[in-house]
Amino acid sequence: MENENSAVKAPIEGIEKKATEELIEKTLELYPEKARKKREPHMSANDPGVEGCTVKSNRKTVPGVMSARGCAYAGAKGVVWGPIRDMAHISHGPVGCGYYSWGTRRNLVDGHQGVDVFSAMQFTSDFQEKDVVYGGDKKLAKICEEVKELFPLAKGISVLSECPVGLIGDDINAVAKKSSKDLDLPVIPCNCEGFRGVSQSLGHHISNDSIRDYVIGTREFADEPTDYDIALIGDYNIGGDAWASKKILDELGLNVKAIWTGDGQIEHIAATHQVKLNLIHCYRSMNYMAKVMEEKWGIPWMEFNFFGPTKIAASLRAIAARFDQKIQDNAEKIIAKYTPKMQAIVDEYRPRLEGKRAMLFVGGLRPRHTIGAYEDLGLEIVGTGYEFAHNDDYDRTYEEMAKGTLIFDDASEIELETWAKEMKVDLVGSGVKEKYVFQKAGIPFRQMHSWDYSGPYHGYEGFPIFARDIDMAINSPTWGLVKAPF
Amino acid sequence: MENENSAVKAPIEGIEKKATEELIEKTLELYPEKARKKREPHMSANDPGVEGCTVKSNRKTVPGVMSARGCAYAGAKGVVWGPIRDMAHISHGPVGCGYYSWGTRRNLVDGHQGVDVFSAMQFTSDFQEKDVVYGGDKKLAKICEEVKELFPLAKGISVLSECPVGLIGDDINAVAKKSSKDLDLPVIPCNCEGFRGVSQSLGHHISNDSIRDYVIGTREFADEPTDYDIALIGDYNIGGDAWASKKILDELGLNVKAIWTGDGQIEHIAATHQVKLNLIHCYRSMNYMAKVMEEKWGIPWMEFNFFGPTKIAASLRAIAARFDQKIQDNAEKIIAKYTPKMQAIVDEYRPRLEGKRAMLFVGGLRPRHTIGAYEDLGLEIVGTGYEFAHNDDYDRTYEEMAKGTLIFDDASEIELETWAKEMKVDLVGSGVKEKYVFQKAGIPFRQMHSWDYSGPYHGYEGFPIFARDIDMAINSPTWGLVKAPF
Amino acid sequence: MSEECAVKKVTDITPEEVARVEEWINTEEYCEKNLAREAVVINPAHACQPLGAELVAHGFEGTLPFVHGSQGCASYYRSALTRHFREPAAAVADSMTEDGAVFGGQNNLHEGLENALKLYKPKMMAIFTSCMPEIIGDDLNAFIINARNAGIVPQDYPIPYANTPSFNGTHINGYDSMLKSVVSYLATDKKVEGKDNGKLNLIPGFDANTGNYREYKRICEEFGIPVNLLADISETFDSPLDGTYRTYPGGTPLEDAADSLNAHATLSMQLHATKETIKWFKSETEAPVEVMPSPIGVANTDAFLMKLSELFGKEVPASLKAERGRLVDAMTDAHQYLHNKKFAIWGDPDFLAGMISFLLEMGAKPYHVICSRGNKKVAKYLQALLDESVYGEGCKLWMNKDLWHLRSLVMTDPVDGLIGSTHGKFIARDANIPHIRLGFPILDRVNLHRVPYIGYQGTMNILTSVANTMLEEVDRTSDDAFFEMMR
Amino acid sequence: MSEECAVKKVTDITPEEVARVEEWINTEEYCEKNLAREAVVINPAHACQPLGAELVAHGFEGTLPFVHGSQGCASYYRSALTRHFREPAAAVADSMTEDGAVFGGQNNLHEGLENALKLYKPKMMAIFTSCMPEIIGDDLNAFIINARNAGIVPQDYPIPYANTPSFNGTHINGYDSMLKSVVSYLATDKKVEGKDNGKLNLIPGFDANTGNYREYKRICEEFGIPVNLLADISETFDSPLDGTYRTYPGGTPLEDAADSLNAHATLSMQLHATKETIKWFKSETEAPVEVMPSPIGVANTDAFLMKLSELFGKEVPASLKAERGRLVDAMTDAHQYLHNKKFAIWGDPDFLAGMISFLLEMGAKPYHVICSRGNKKVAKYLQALLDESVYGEGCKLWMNKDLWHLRSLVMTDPVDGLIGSTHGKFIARDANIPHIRLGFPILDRVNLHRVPYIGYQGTMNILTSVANTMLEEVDRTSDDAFFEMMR
Repeated sequence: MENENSAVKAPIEGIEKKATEELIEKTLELYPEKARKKREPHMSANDPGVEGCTVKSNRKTVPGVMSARGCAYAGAKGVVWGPIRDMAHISHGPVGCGYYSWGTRRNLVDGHQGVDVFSAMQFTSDFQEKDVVYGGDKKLAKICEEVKELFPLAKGISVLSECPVGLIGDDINAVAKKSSKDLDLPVIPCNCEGFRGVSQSLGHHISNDSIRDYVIGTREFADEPTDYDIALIGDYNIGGDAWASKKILDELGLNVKAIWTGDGQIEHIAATHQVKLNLIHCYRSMNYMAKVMEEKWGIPWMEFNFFGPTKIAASLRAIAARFDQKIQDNAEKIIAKYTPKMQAIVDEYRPRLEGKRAMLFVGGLRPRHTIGAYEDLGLEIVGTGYEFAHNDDYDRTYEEMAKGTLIFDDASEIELETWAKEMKVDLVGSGVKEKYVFQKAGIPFRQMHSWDYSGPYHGYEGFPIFARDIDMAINSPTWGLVKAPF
Repeated sequence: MENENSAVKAPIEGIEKKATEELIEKTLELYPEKARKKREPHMSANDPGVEGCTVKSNRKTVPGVMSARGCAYAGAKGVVWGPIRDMAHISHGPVGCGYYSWGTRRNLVDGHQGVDVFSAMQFTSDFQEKDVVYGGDKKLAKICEEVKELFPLAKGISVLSECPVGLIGDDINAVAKKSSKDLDLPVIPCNCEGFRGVSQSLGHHISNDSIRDYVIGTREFADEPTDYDIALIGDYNIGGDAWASKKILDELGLNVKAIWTGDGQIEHIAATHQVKLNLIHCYRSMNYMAKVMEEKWGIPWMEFNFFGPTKIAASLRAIAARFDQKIQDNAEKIIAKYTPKMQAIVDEYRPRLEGKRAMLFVGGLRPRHTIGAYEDLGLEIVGTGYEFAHNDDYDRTYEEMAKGTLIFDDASEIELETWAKEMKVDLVGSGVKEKYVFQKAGIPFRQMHSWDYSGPYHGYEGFPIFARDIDMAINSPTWGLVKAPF
Repeated sequence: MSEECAVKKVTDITPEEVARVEEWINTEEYCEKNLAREAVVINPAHACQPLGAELVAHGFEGTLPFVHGSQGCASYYRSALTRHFREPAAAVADSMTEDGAVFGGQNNLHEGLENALKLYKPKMMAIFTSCMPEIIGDDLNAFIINARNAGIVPQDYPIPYANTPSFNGTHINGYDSMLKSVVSYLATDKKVEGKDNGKLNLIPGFDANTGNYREYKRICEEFGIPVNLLADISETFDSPLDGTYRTYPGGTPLEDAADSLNAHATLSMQLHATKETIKWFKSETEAPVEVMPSPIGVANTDAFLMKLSELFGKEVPASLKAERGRLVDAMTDAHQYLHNKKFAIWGDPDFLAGMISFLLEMGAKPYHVICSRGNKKVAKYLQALLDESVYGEGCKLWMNKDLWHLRSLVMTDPVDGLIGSTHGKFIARDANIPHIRLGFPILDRVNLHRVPYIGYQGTMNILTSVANTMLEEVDRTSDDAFFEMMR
Repeated sequence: MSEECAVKKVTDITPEEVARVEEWINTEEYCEKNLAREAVVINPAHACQPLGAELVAHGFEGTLPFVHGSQGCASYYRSALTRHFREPAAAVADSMTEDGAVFGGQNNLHEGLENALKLYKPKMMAIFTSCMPEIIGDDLNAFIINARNAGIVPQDYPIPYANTPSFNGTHINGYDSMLKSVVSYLATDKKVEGKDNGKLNLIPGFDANTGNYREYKRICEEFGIPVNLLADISETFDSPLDGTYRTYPGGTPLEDAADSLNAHATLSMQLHATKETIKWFKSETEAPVEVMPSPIGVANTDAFLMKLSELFGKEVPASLKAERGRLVDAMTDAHQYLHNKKFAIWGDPDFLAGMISFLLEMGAKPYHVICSRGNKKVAKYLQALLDESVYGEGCKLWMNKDLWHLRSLVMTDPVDGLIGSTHGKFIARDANIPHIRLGFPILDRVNLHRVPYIGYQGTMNILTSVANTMLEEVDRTSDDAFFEMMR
């Protein structure tokens, strides 16, 4: 665990800025002129600290490419609302959006599905032609009634509108307001039609705004406030991540009063304005609300990183620094307790992984936050990129990457293929749509949205699992079978 | 439920003595001269009450035919000893005999395998060449020691000798005697080598003799004797039969002190000389010991039949007649209670089964004892035969069968095929070796040794299962698929 | 809202409340309430049209499925297919956004066509729509003509398209529309009067089992009938891993598709997923065009083989007769394990019809039949199948119901097994009923999409998994006393 | 005994004693004691020689297996085969009894031959022995010559025979002896100097999976190599149900077997079940005679195909290359479900070798390998396979151990899955470990003997069942919170 928060990244052998720039050139040649111009600003050879050498982001996807991106609805349903366990999330519109996003994000929850939690279920208004022609508002009101009757323990309903809703002029906000009153139940409208914005990112923002407008401040915690009350923001509990993170924060002596939104409870979220500090893991999807809470309630927020022992230790110290000596002592105790355990993991896997090259293309925080964990295992990240990032994400990324590495935005599949091949990577970490493309090419792959059905990867609990998975992917004996001897 | 114990059986339409005799002639023509002569006395067109019209039995099987018969070891291991749950039964000799008989008889037991019961396990001395050359006695002594050590709750050991043991001159009786003493544990030798006798029947007899010589009288029941103490003899608990039988006997007010040998306990068997009446279901395999107990301890015995409501009712009355008014009243109460339930079963299935013809070829008591159950369902038994019966079995069979039906002994597969085809039977009930022969010919079949992995068939609990199974076999829609439409 | 409400305290749901509702949702009372709902659909067993359209597009040689609409839609379809097949699903979208609502999607479509052509070099692009262009009324036909005239794509470059509104029908309708579009695009002007190319056009219908496609081909091969499978996804979604990624690893050769109006005959294996396509074929060719029930079970497979025999004047080959005999043998051997066992099944109408037929042949009961979307005609068709057999007695057909209905149904009127997609797994767990995964999607097991379930061999596979699941259940639920070596 | 003992009371075992022993038999202490036993064998994974001999006999056209010995033995072998295959096993015995011990079995044999010939009209009778004649030293050769001379059977009627003492080796030795006897009987004087019939003699070895036989034939067909399968039980034990019972539904044509010394090459697929047969072939023909590892797993199948390629000068066909690619694809997709998972496996040495190879290819651990019977050479061979891979580290080979040993082993040093015959089911239950049924015998599930496990396709089948069993276990053992739609 060398590079402990080193300001300047050590160079990676064989990675040169010039070569990477040439690779970019070569890649851009794949495109027709117009598209080339559009794509050109979205990829760059990294040169931390050098101004201008940056990557454009949050722009429209070039039509006709294989983009990994989703839509605003995906950001709202899959990321922000879906993980809130005690609400019925209505995919309002045709059946498909809810169907495809049903059970596919791995935001785990604790409870009994259909009783007190509902996030493994798919509620849809299943629009038919007549709903489009005559409007779906009445149906929506009826849906809310039915949900209230069939799921009496539901703590609320979110209405996530799909494309047709916004296009035909339905007013879900009015319906939500009325239903909310009639049913004495929070019914929260979220105008997250898929055509809005350029990616799922706008869905996060719209959802944050819905929380701001309809949720935050509507509850207070039953217990007396303490100085150690915090909220864990931007942890969606993929494969149990939030539980792993919470364990450490508990051990640190902090009270995690709400999680946004992994295994989330809407009333706890509604009372978050009472906490003393917001800890943000996924900055991208939740920075909006953190800022709102800072502005309106004066709650400070900070980012942290619970991937891999190096980053965990640094984050623990940084978090603890916001509190008193007791918490700071706890941080050191925790680090001292887990360091040998994590070292044992490193000792086991690093010899099998040292010098392996990985390329990442994911969403949210992962293209930068996971780097330390890979590096703890001896891997080198030669390229990283985001599906739906903004400038502030890239600003946080350059310094995490070595000079000359590739940084990119909203990559298309053909770009990723080219880079993985040319940069001779040993592992690609990206999404399910990309997985089998690389595996067919004989390149080990891990799904890094869903942790490839494994996890958690967060915290001390997650690192051994992460290490095992990376080793397993890269060193699976099946790779030795790819080439037939005949 | 018409023919309640009718003395003379109603004729079966289309079954004529003459035609059956012609069929027998035709069948015998399949054989070479010498074999024909051997087989001829083993089959007959039934004519109840007419002397001389009988079937020879308990003779050597004709060499070169496909016989269904097993050997003395099979009778000893599979029938008598195997079901005794709390002993380790050593298949003494080469590995095969124990291997093939392992778990294949369905004599269920209650308890924890390997702890207090052992009948689903296969203990073998796995003779090797050297054991044959130098003898296996020392190995046997060692085996007994090992069993005692590894299975401290075993109540005894049976040593079931396989062919080589008797041929090489080992003295298992001496070993057993010594081991028994050394280990303070009953070690019971059973010289049931497969070459002895003509079928499994001698294995029953030899095993009965072993019980006589080594077991009976060596224990007494812990409770005070009562007038209602009985033993259930010749019920091997196939598919839970003995438990179903015991339920009725309990309800009748009798104390079943021992079961021979289904779910059997060796110490209870050892104390059976204290009961007041022995009730025998399988006369063939256990009559020897019933007679011994009658002679030596004056215990009366009687046969009974718990297959199908007609026979159960008749048997209940006959058993009750051996006891006081209370038991007799109980018998009538039981019959009154179950008659409507059984009638409902008959009403359900009889319309689907009326007039269907069945042919049976099984062992023990079943070729005659099950007839009533089939008849309760409206089936007609056009032929029945035994694998390993004696004269006294046939004497008990003629009157159960209609005139002109076929009665046979130790049938070969080719005979059964001929008869099933010529007599146009709708069901054959026989063993696993026969099952698929008939099914290939498009003839429904039930395994009537193992109840085809179903059961129990005994008692009031068994009849609904039996009825369902017979209906299912005969009326399975798969029979409608046998002939391709092209 | 935040202004209106007094600030209440956070309340936790008590364990008692949870226990009460947990019990309640398993009651008859709840079942009734649940069946009475009219508006909300919960855990549906159907997807939307474009998914079926994309499946078709993947089934043609060198063809790039092209979603006219939001890129999010395309990502969803691709993910859904990729998760089921564990294979790449190469498709693009023209990434319409808000301004599309104002200006229409022509610019996106044109730019998308230009880029996709250069980047992925498809031989054909098959366009289908997601919601937005359907609502705003984009004129695809005009857009494509304009693209050709503008030189964005060559004049003769094949671009079939289909309107596949998600708010109308299900994935099987999208399948139908896209298939009709592709075939009519390629074949219409390739018809030669009087020509008979001797081939069979075989249309599997919406079928996400690559093994089924291979099985159709094998059966035709046994007959010696040259087959033109429309659309053939068997290589697309089951391609070798040999170190080289191929964007288009398989599909029906475009030339063969183009020749399909000259075929000797056309057979569709799904009545409800190919209506428009079949109507089109019937209007365009004098050669026989017929629809068969999906060949699941013996009788349905018999009918299929006899139809092949009749159409091509060929005897059913001995190899298939032997297969049939082996299947009947296996069914007979296993009938006692399925006899009168009750099953709940869900999925598309044609899948259900096949499964009903098979279960009834085994003497089992298709006890709850959940048809997620279907009209009265579908209902009548399925009900007639149930009515044909004594084992159909008491079985219930549930039209336009979903898996949350099914949960109530099996809780109050239980079955011995569930047969259907992965989406039933929560019901299986809650009801403690074994779940045989069959159909689409399968998201939590491997390779099952490779195991055919059509034809005699496929029916054997269903039998194996259903019967052994029942046997496993016997073992699992037996007391020690009844835990036995043999079954 | 009854005289010696004082009459004691019946005592019942107390629940406390049962609980104590129940716990004790799962301990390390017990495991040690258990492993130390020298004499008693408990729940062995091997049968006796005649079973293998009968399997061979069933594999030849019109051949009646003929047991010289007690009829009880024959009934046992027939039942064992019938239970596994759920098919008839037509065989006879000459029903020796006590007097055989005194006079020898010639009379029985002669009468048996006469009757069997008339009744069952076999084209060949293959005689093998059970214990009695082996102990008393019957001279089969002389008996058969006498039978011919006495006109009981025609002089040229084929009667190969094998001595198959049950107290020596296991079923695989009986297989070897009988196969050598049949082939040498039929082929010896049919050898034509310099003739090459262009065929491959392929010997599966003791293999009770009819699907494997069909798979061998299919693979050779793909290559275009005419194959002479010795001995082919695939039809015998998987024949159609069409309303007609046939005593001899299949088997290697006698003519083909007779021509086998003129073959282009001979391959055995089981090293340990065909030693004598291979030795004989090597002594009788100059054509290549080789033994391959059973083609379970990719590398073993590669080796098999390369050997075919080498021997017949033919390229590996594209269809098999594609199959290989699809298998590697499936293995890659599933590797994470098997990675480092521990398995216990039992069975014959060649089956174990194949399974070890496959598991190691998946990154799984063949953790307890129970080889019921085998010498030091076998042990060395299997150990070497384990030593080849990093995943073999810590895995243990248990030579000449039985399933009661295995029970102790998995109780004290557990595994994630059991792979083997039905006989392991009590261990699976006691240890609460999932059990994948593979091998012989399978007595409690249907059709599994029809599902091949050799070649690429067979390996795919193993993978499917092993991986999905692991996934099922994840679902079964997950808390609600971790019970997920996708896996």
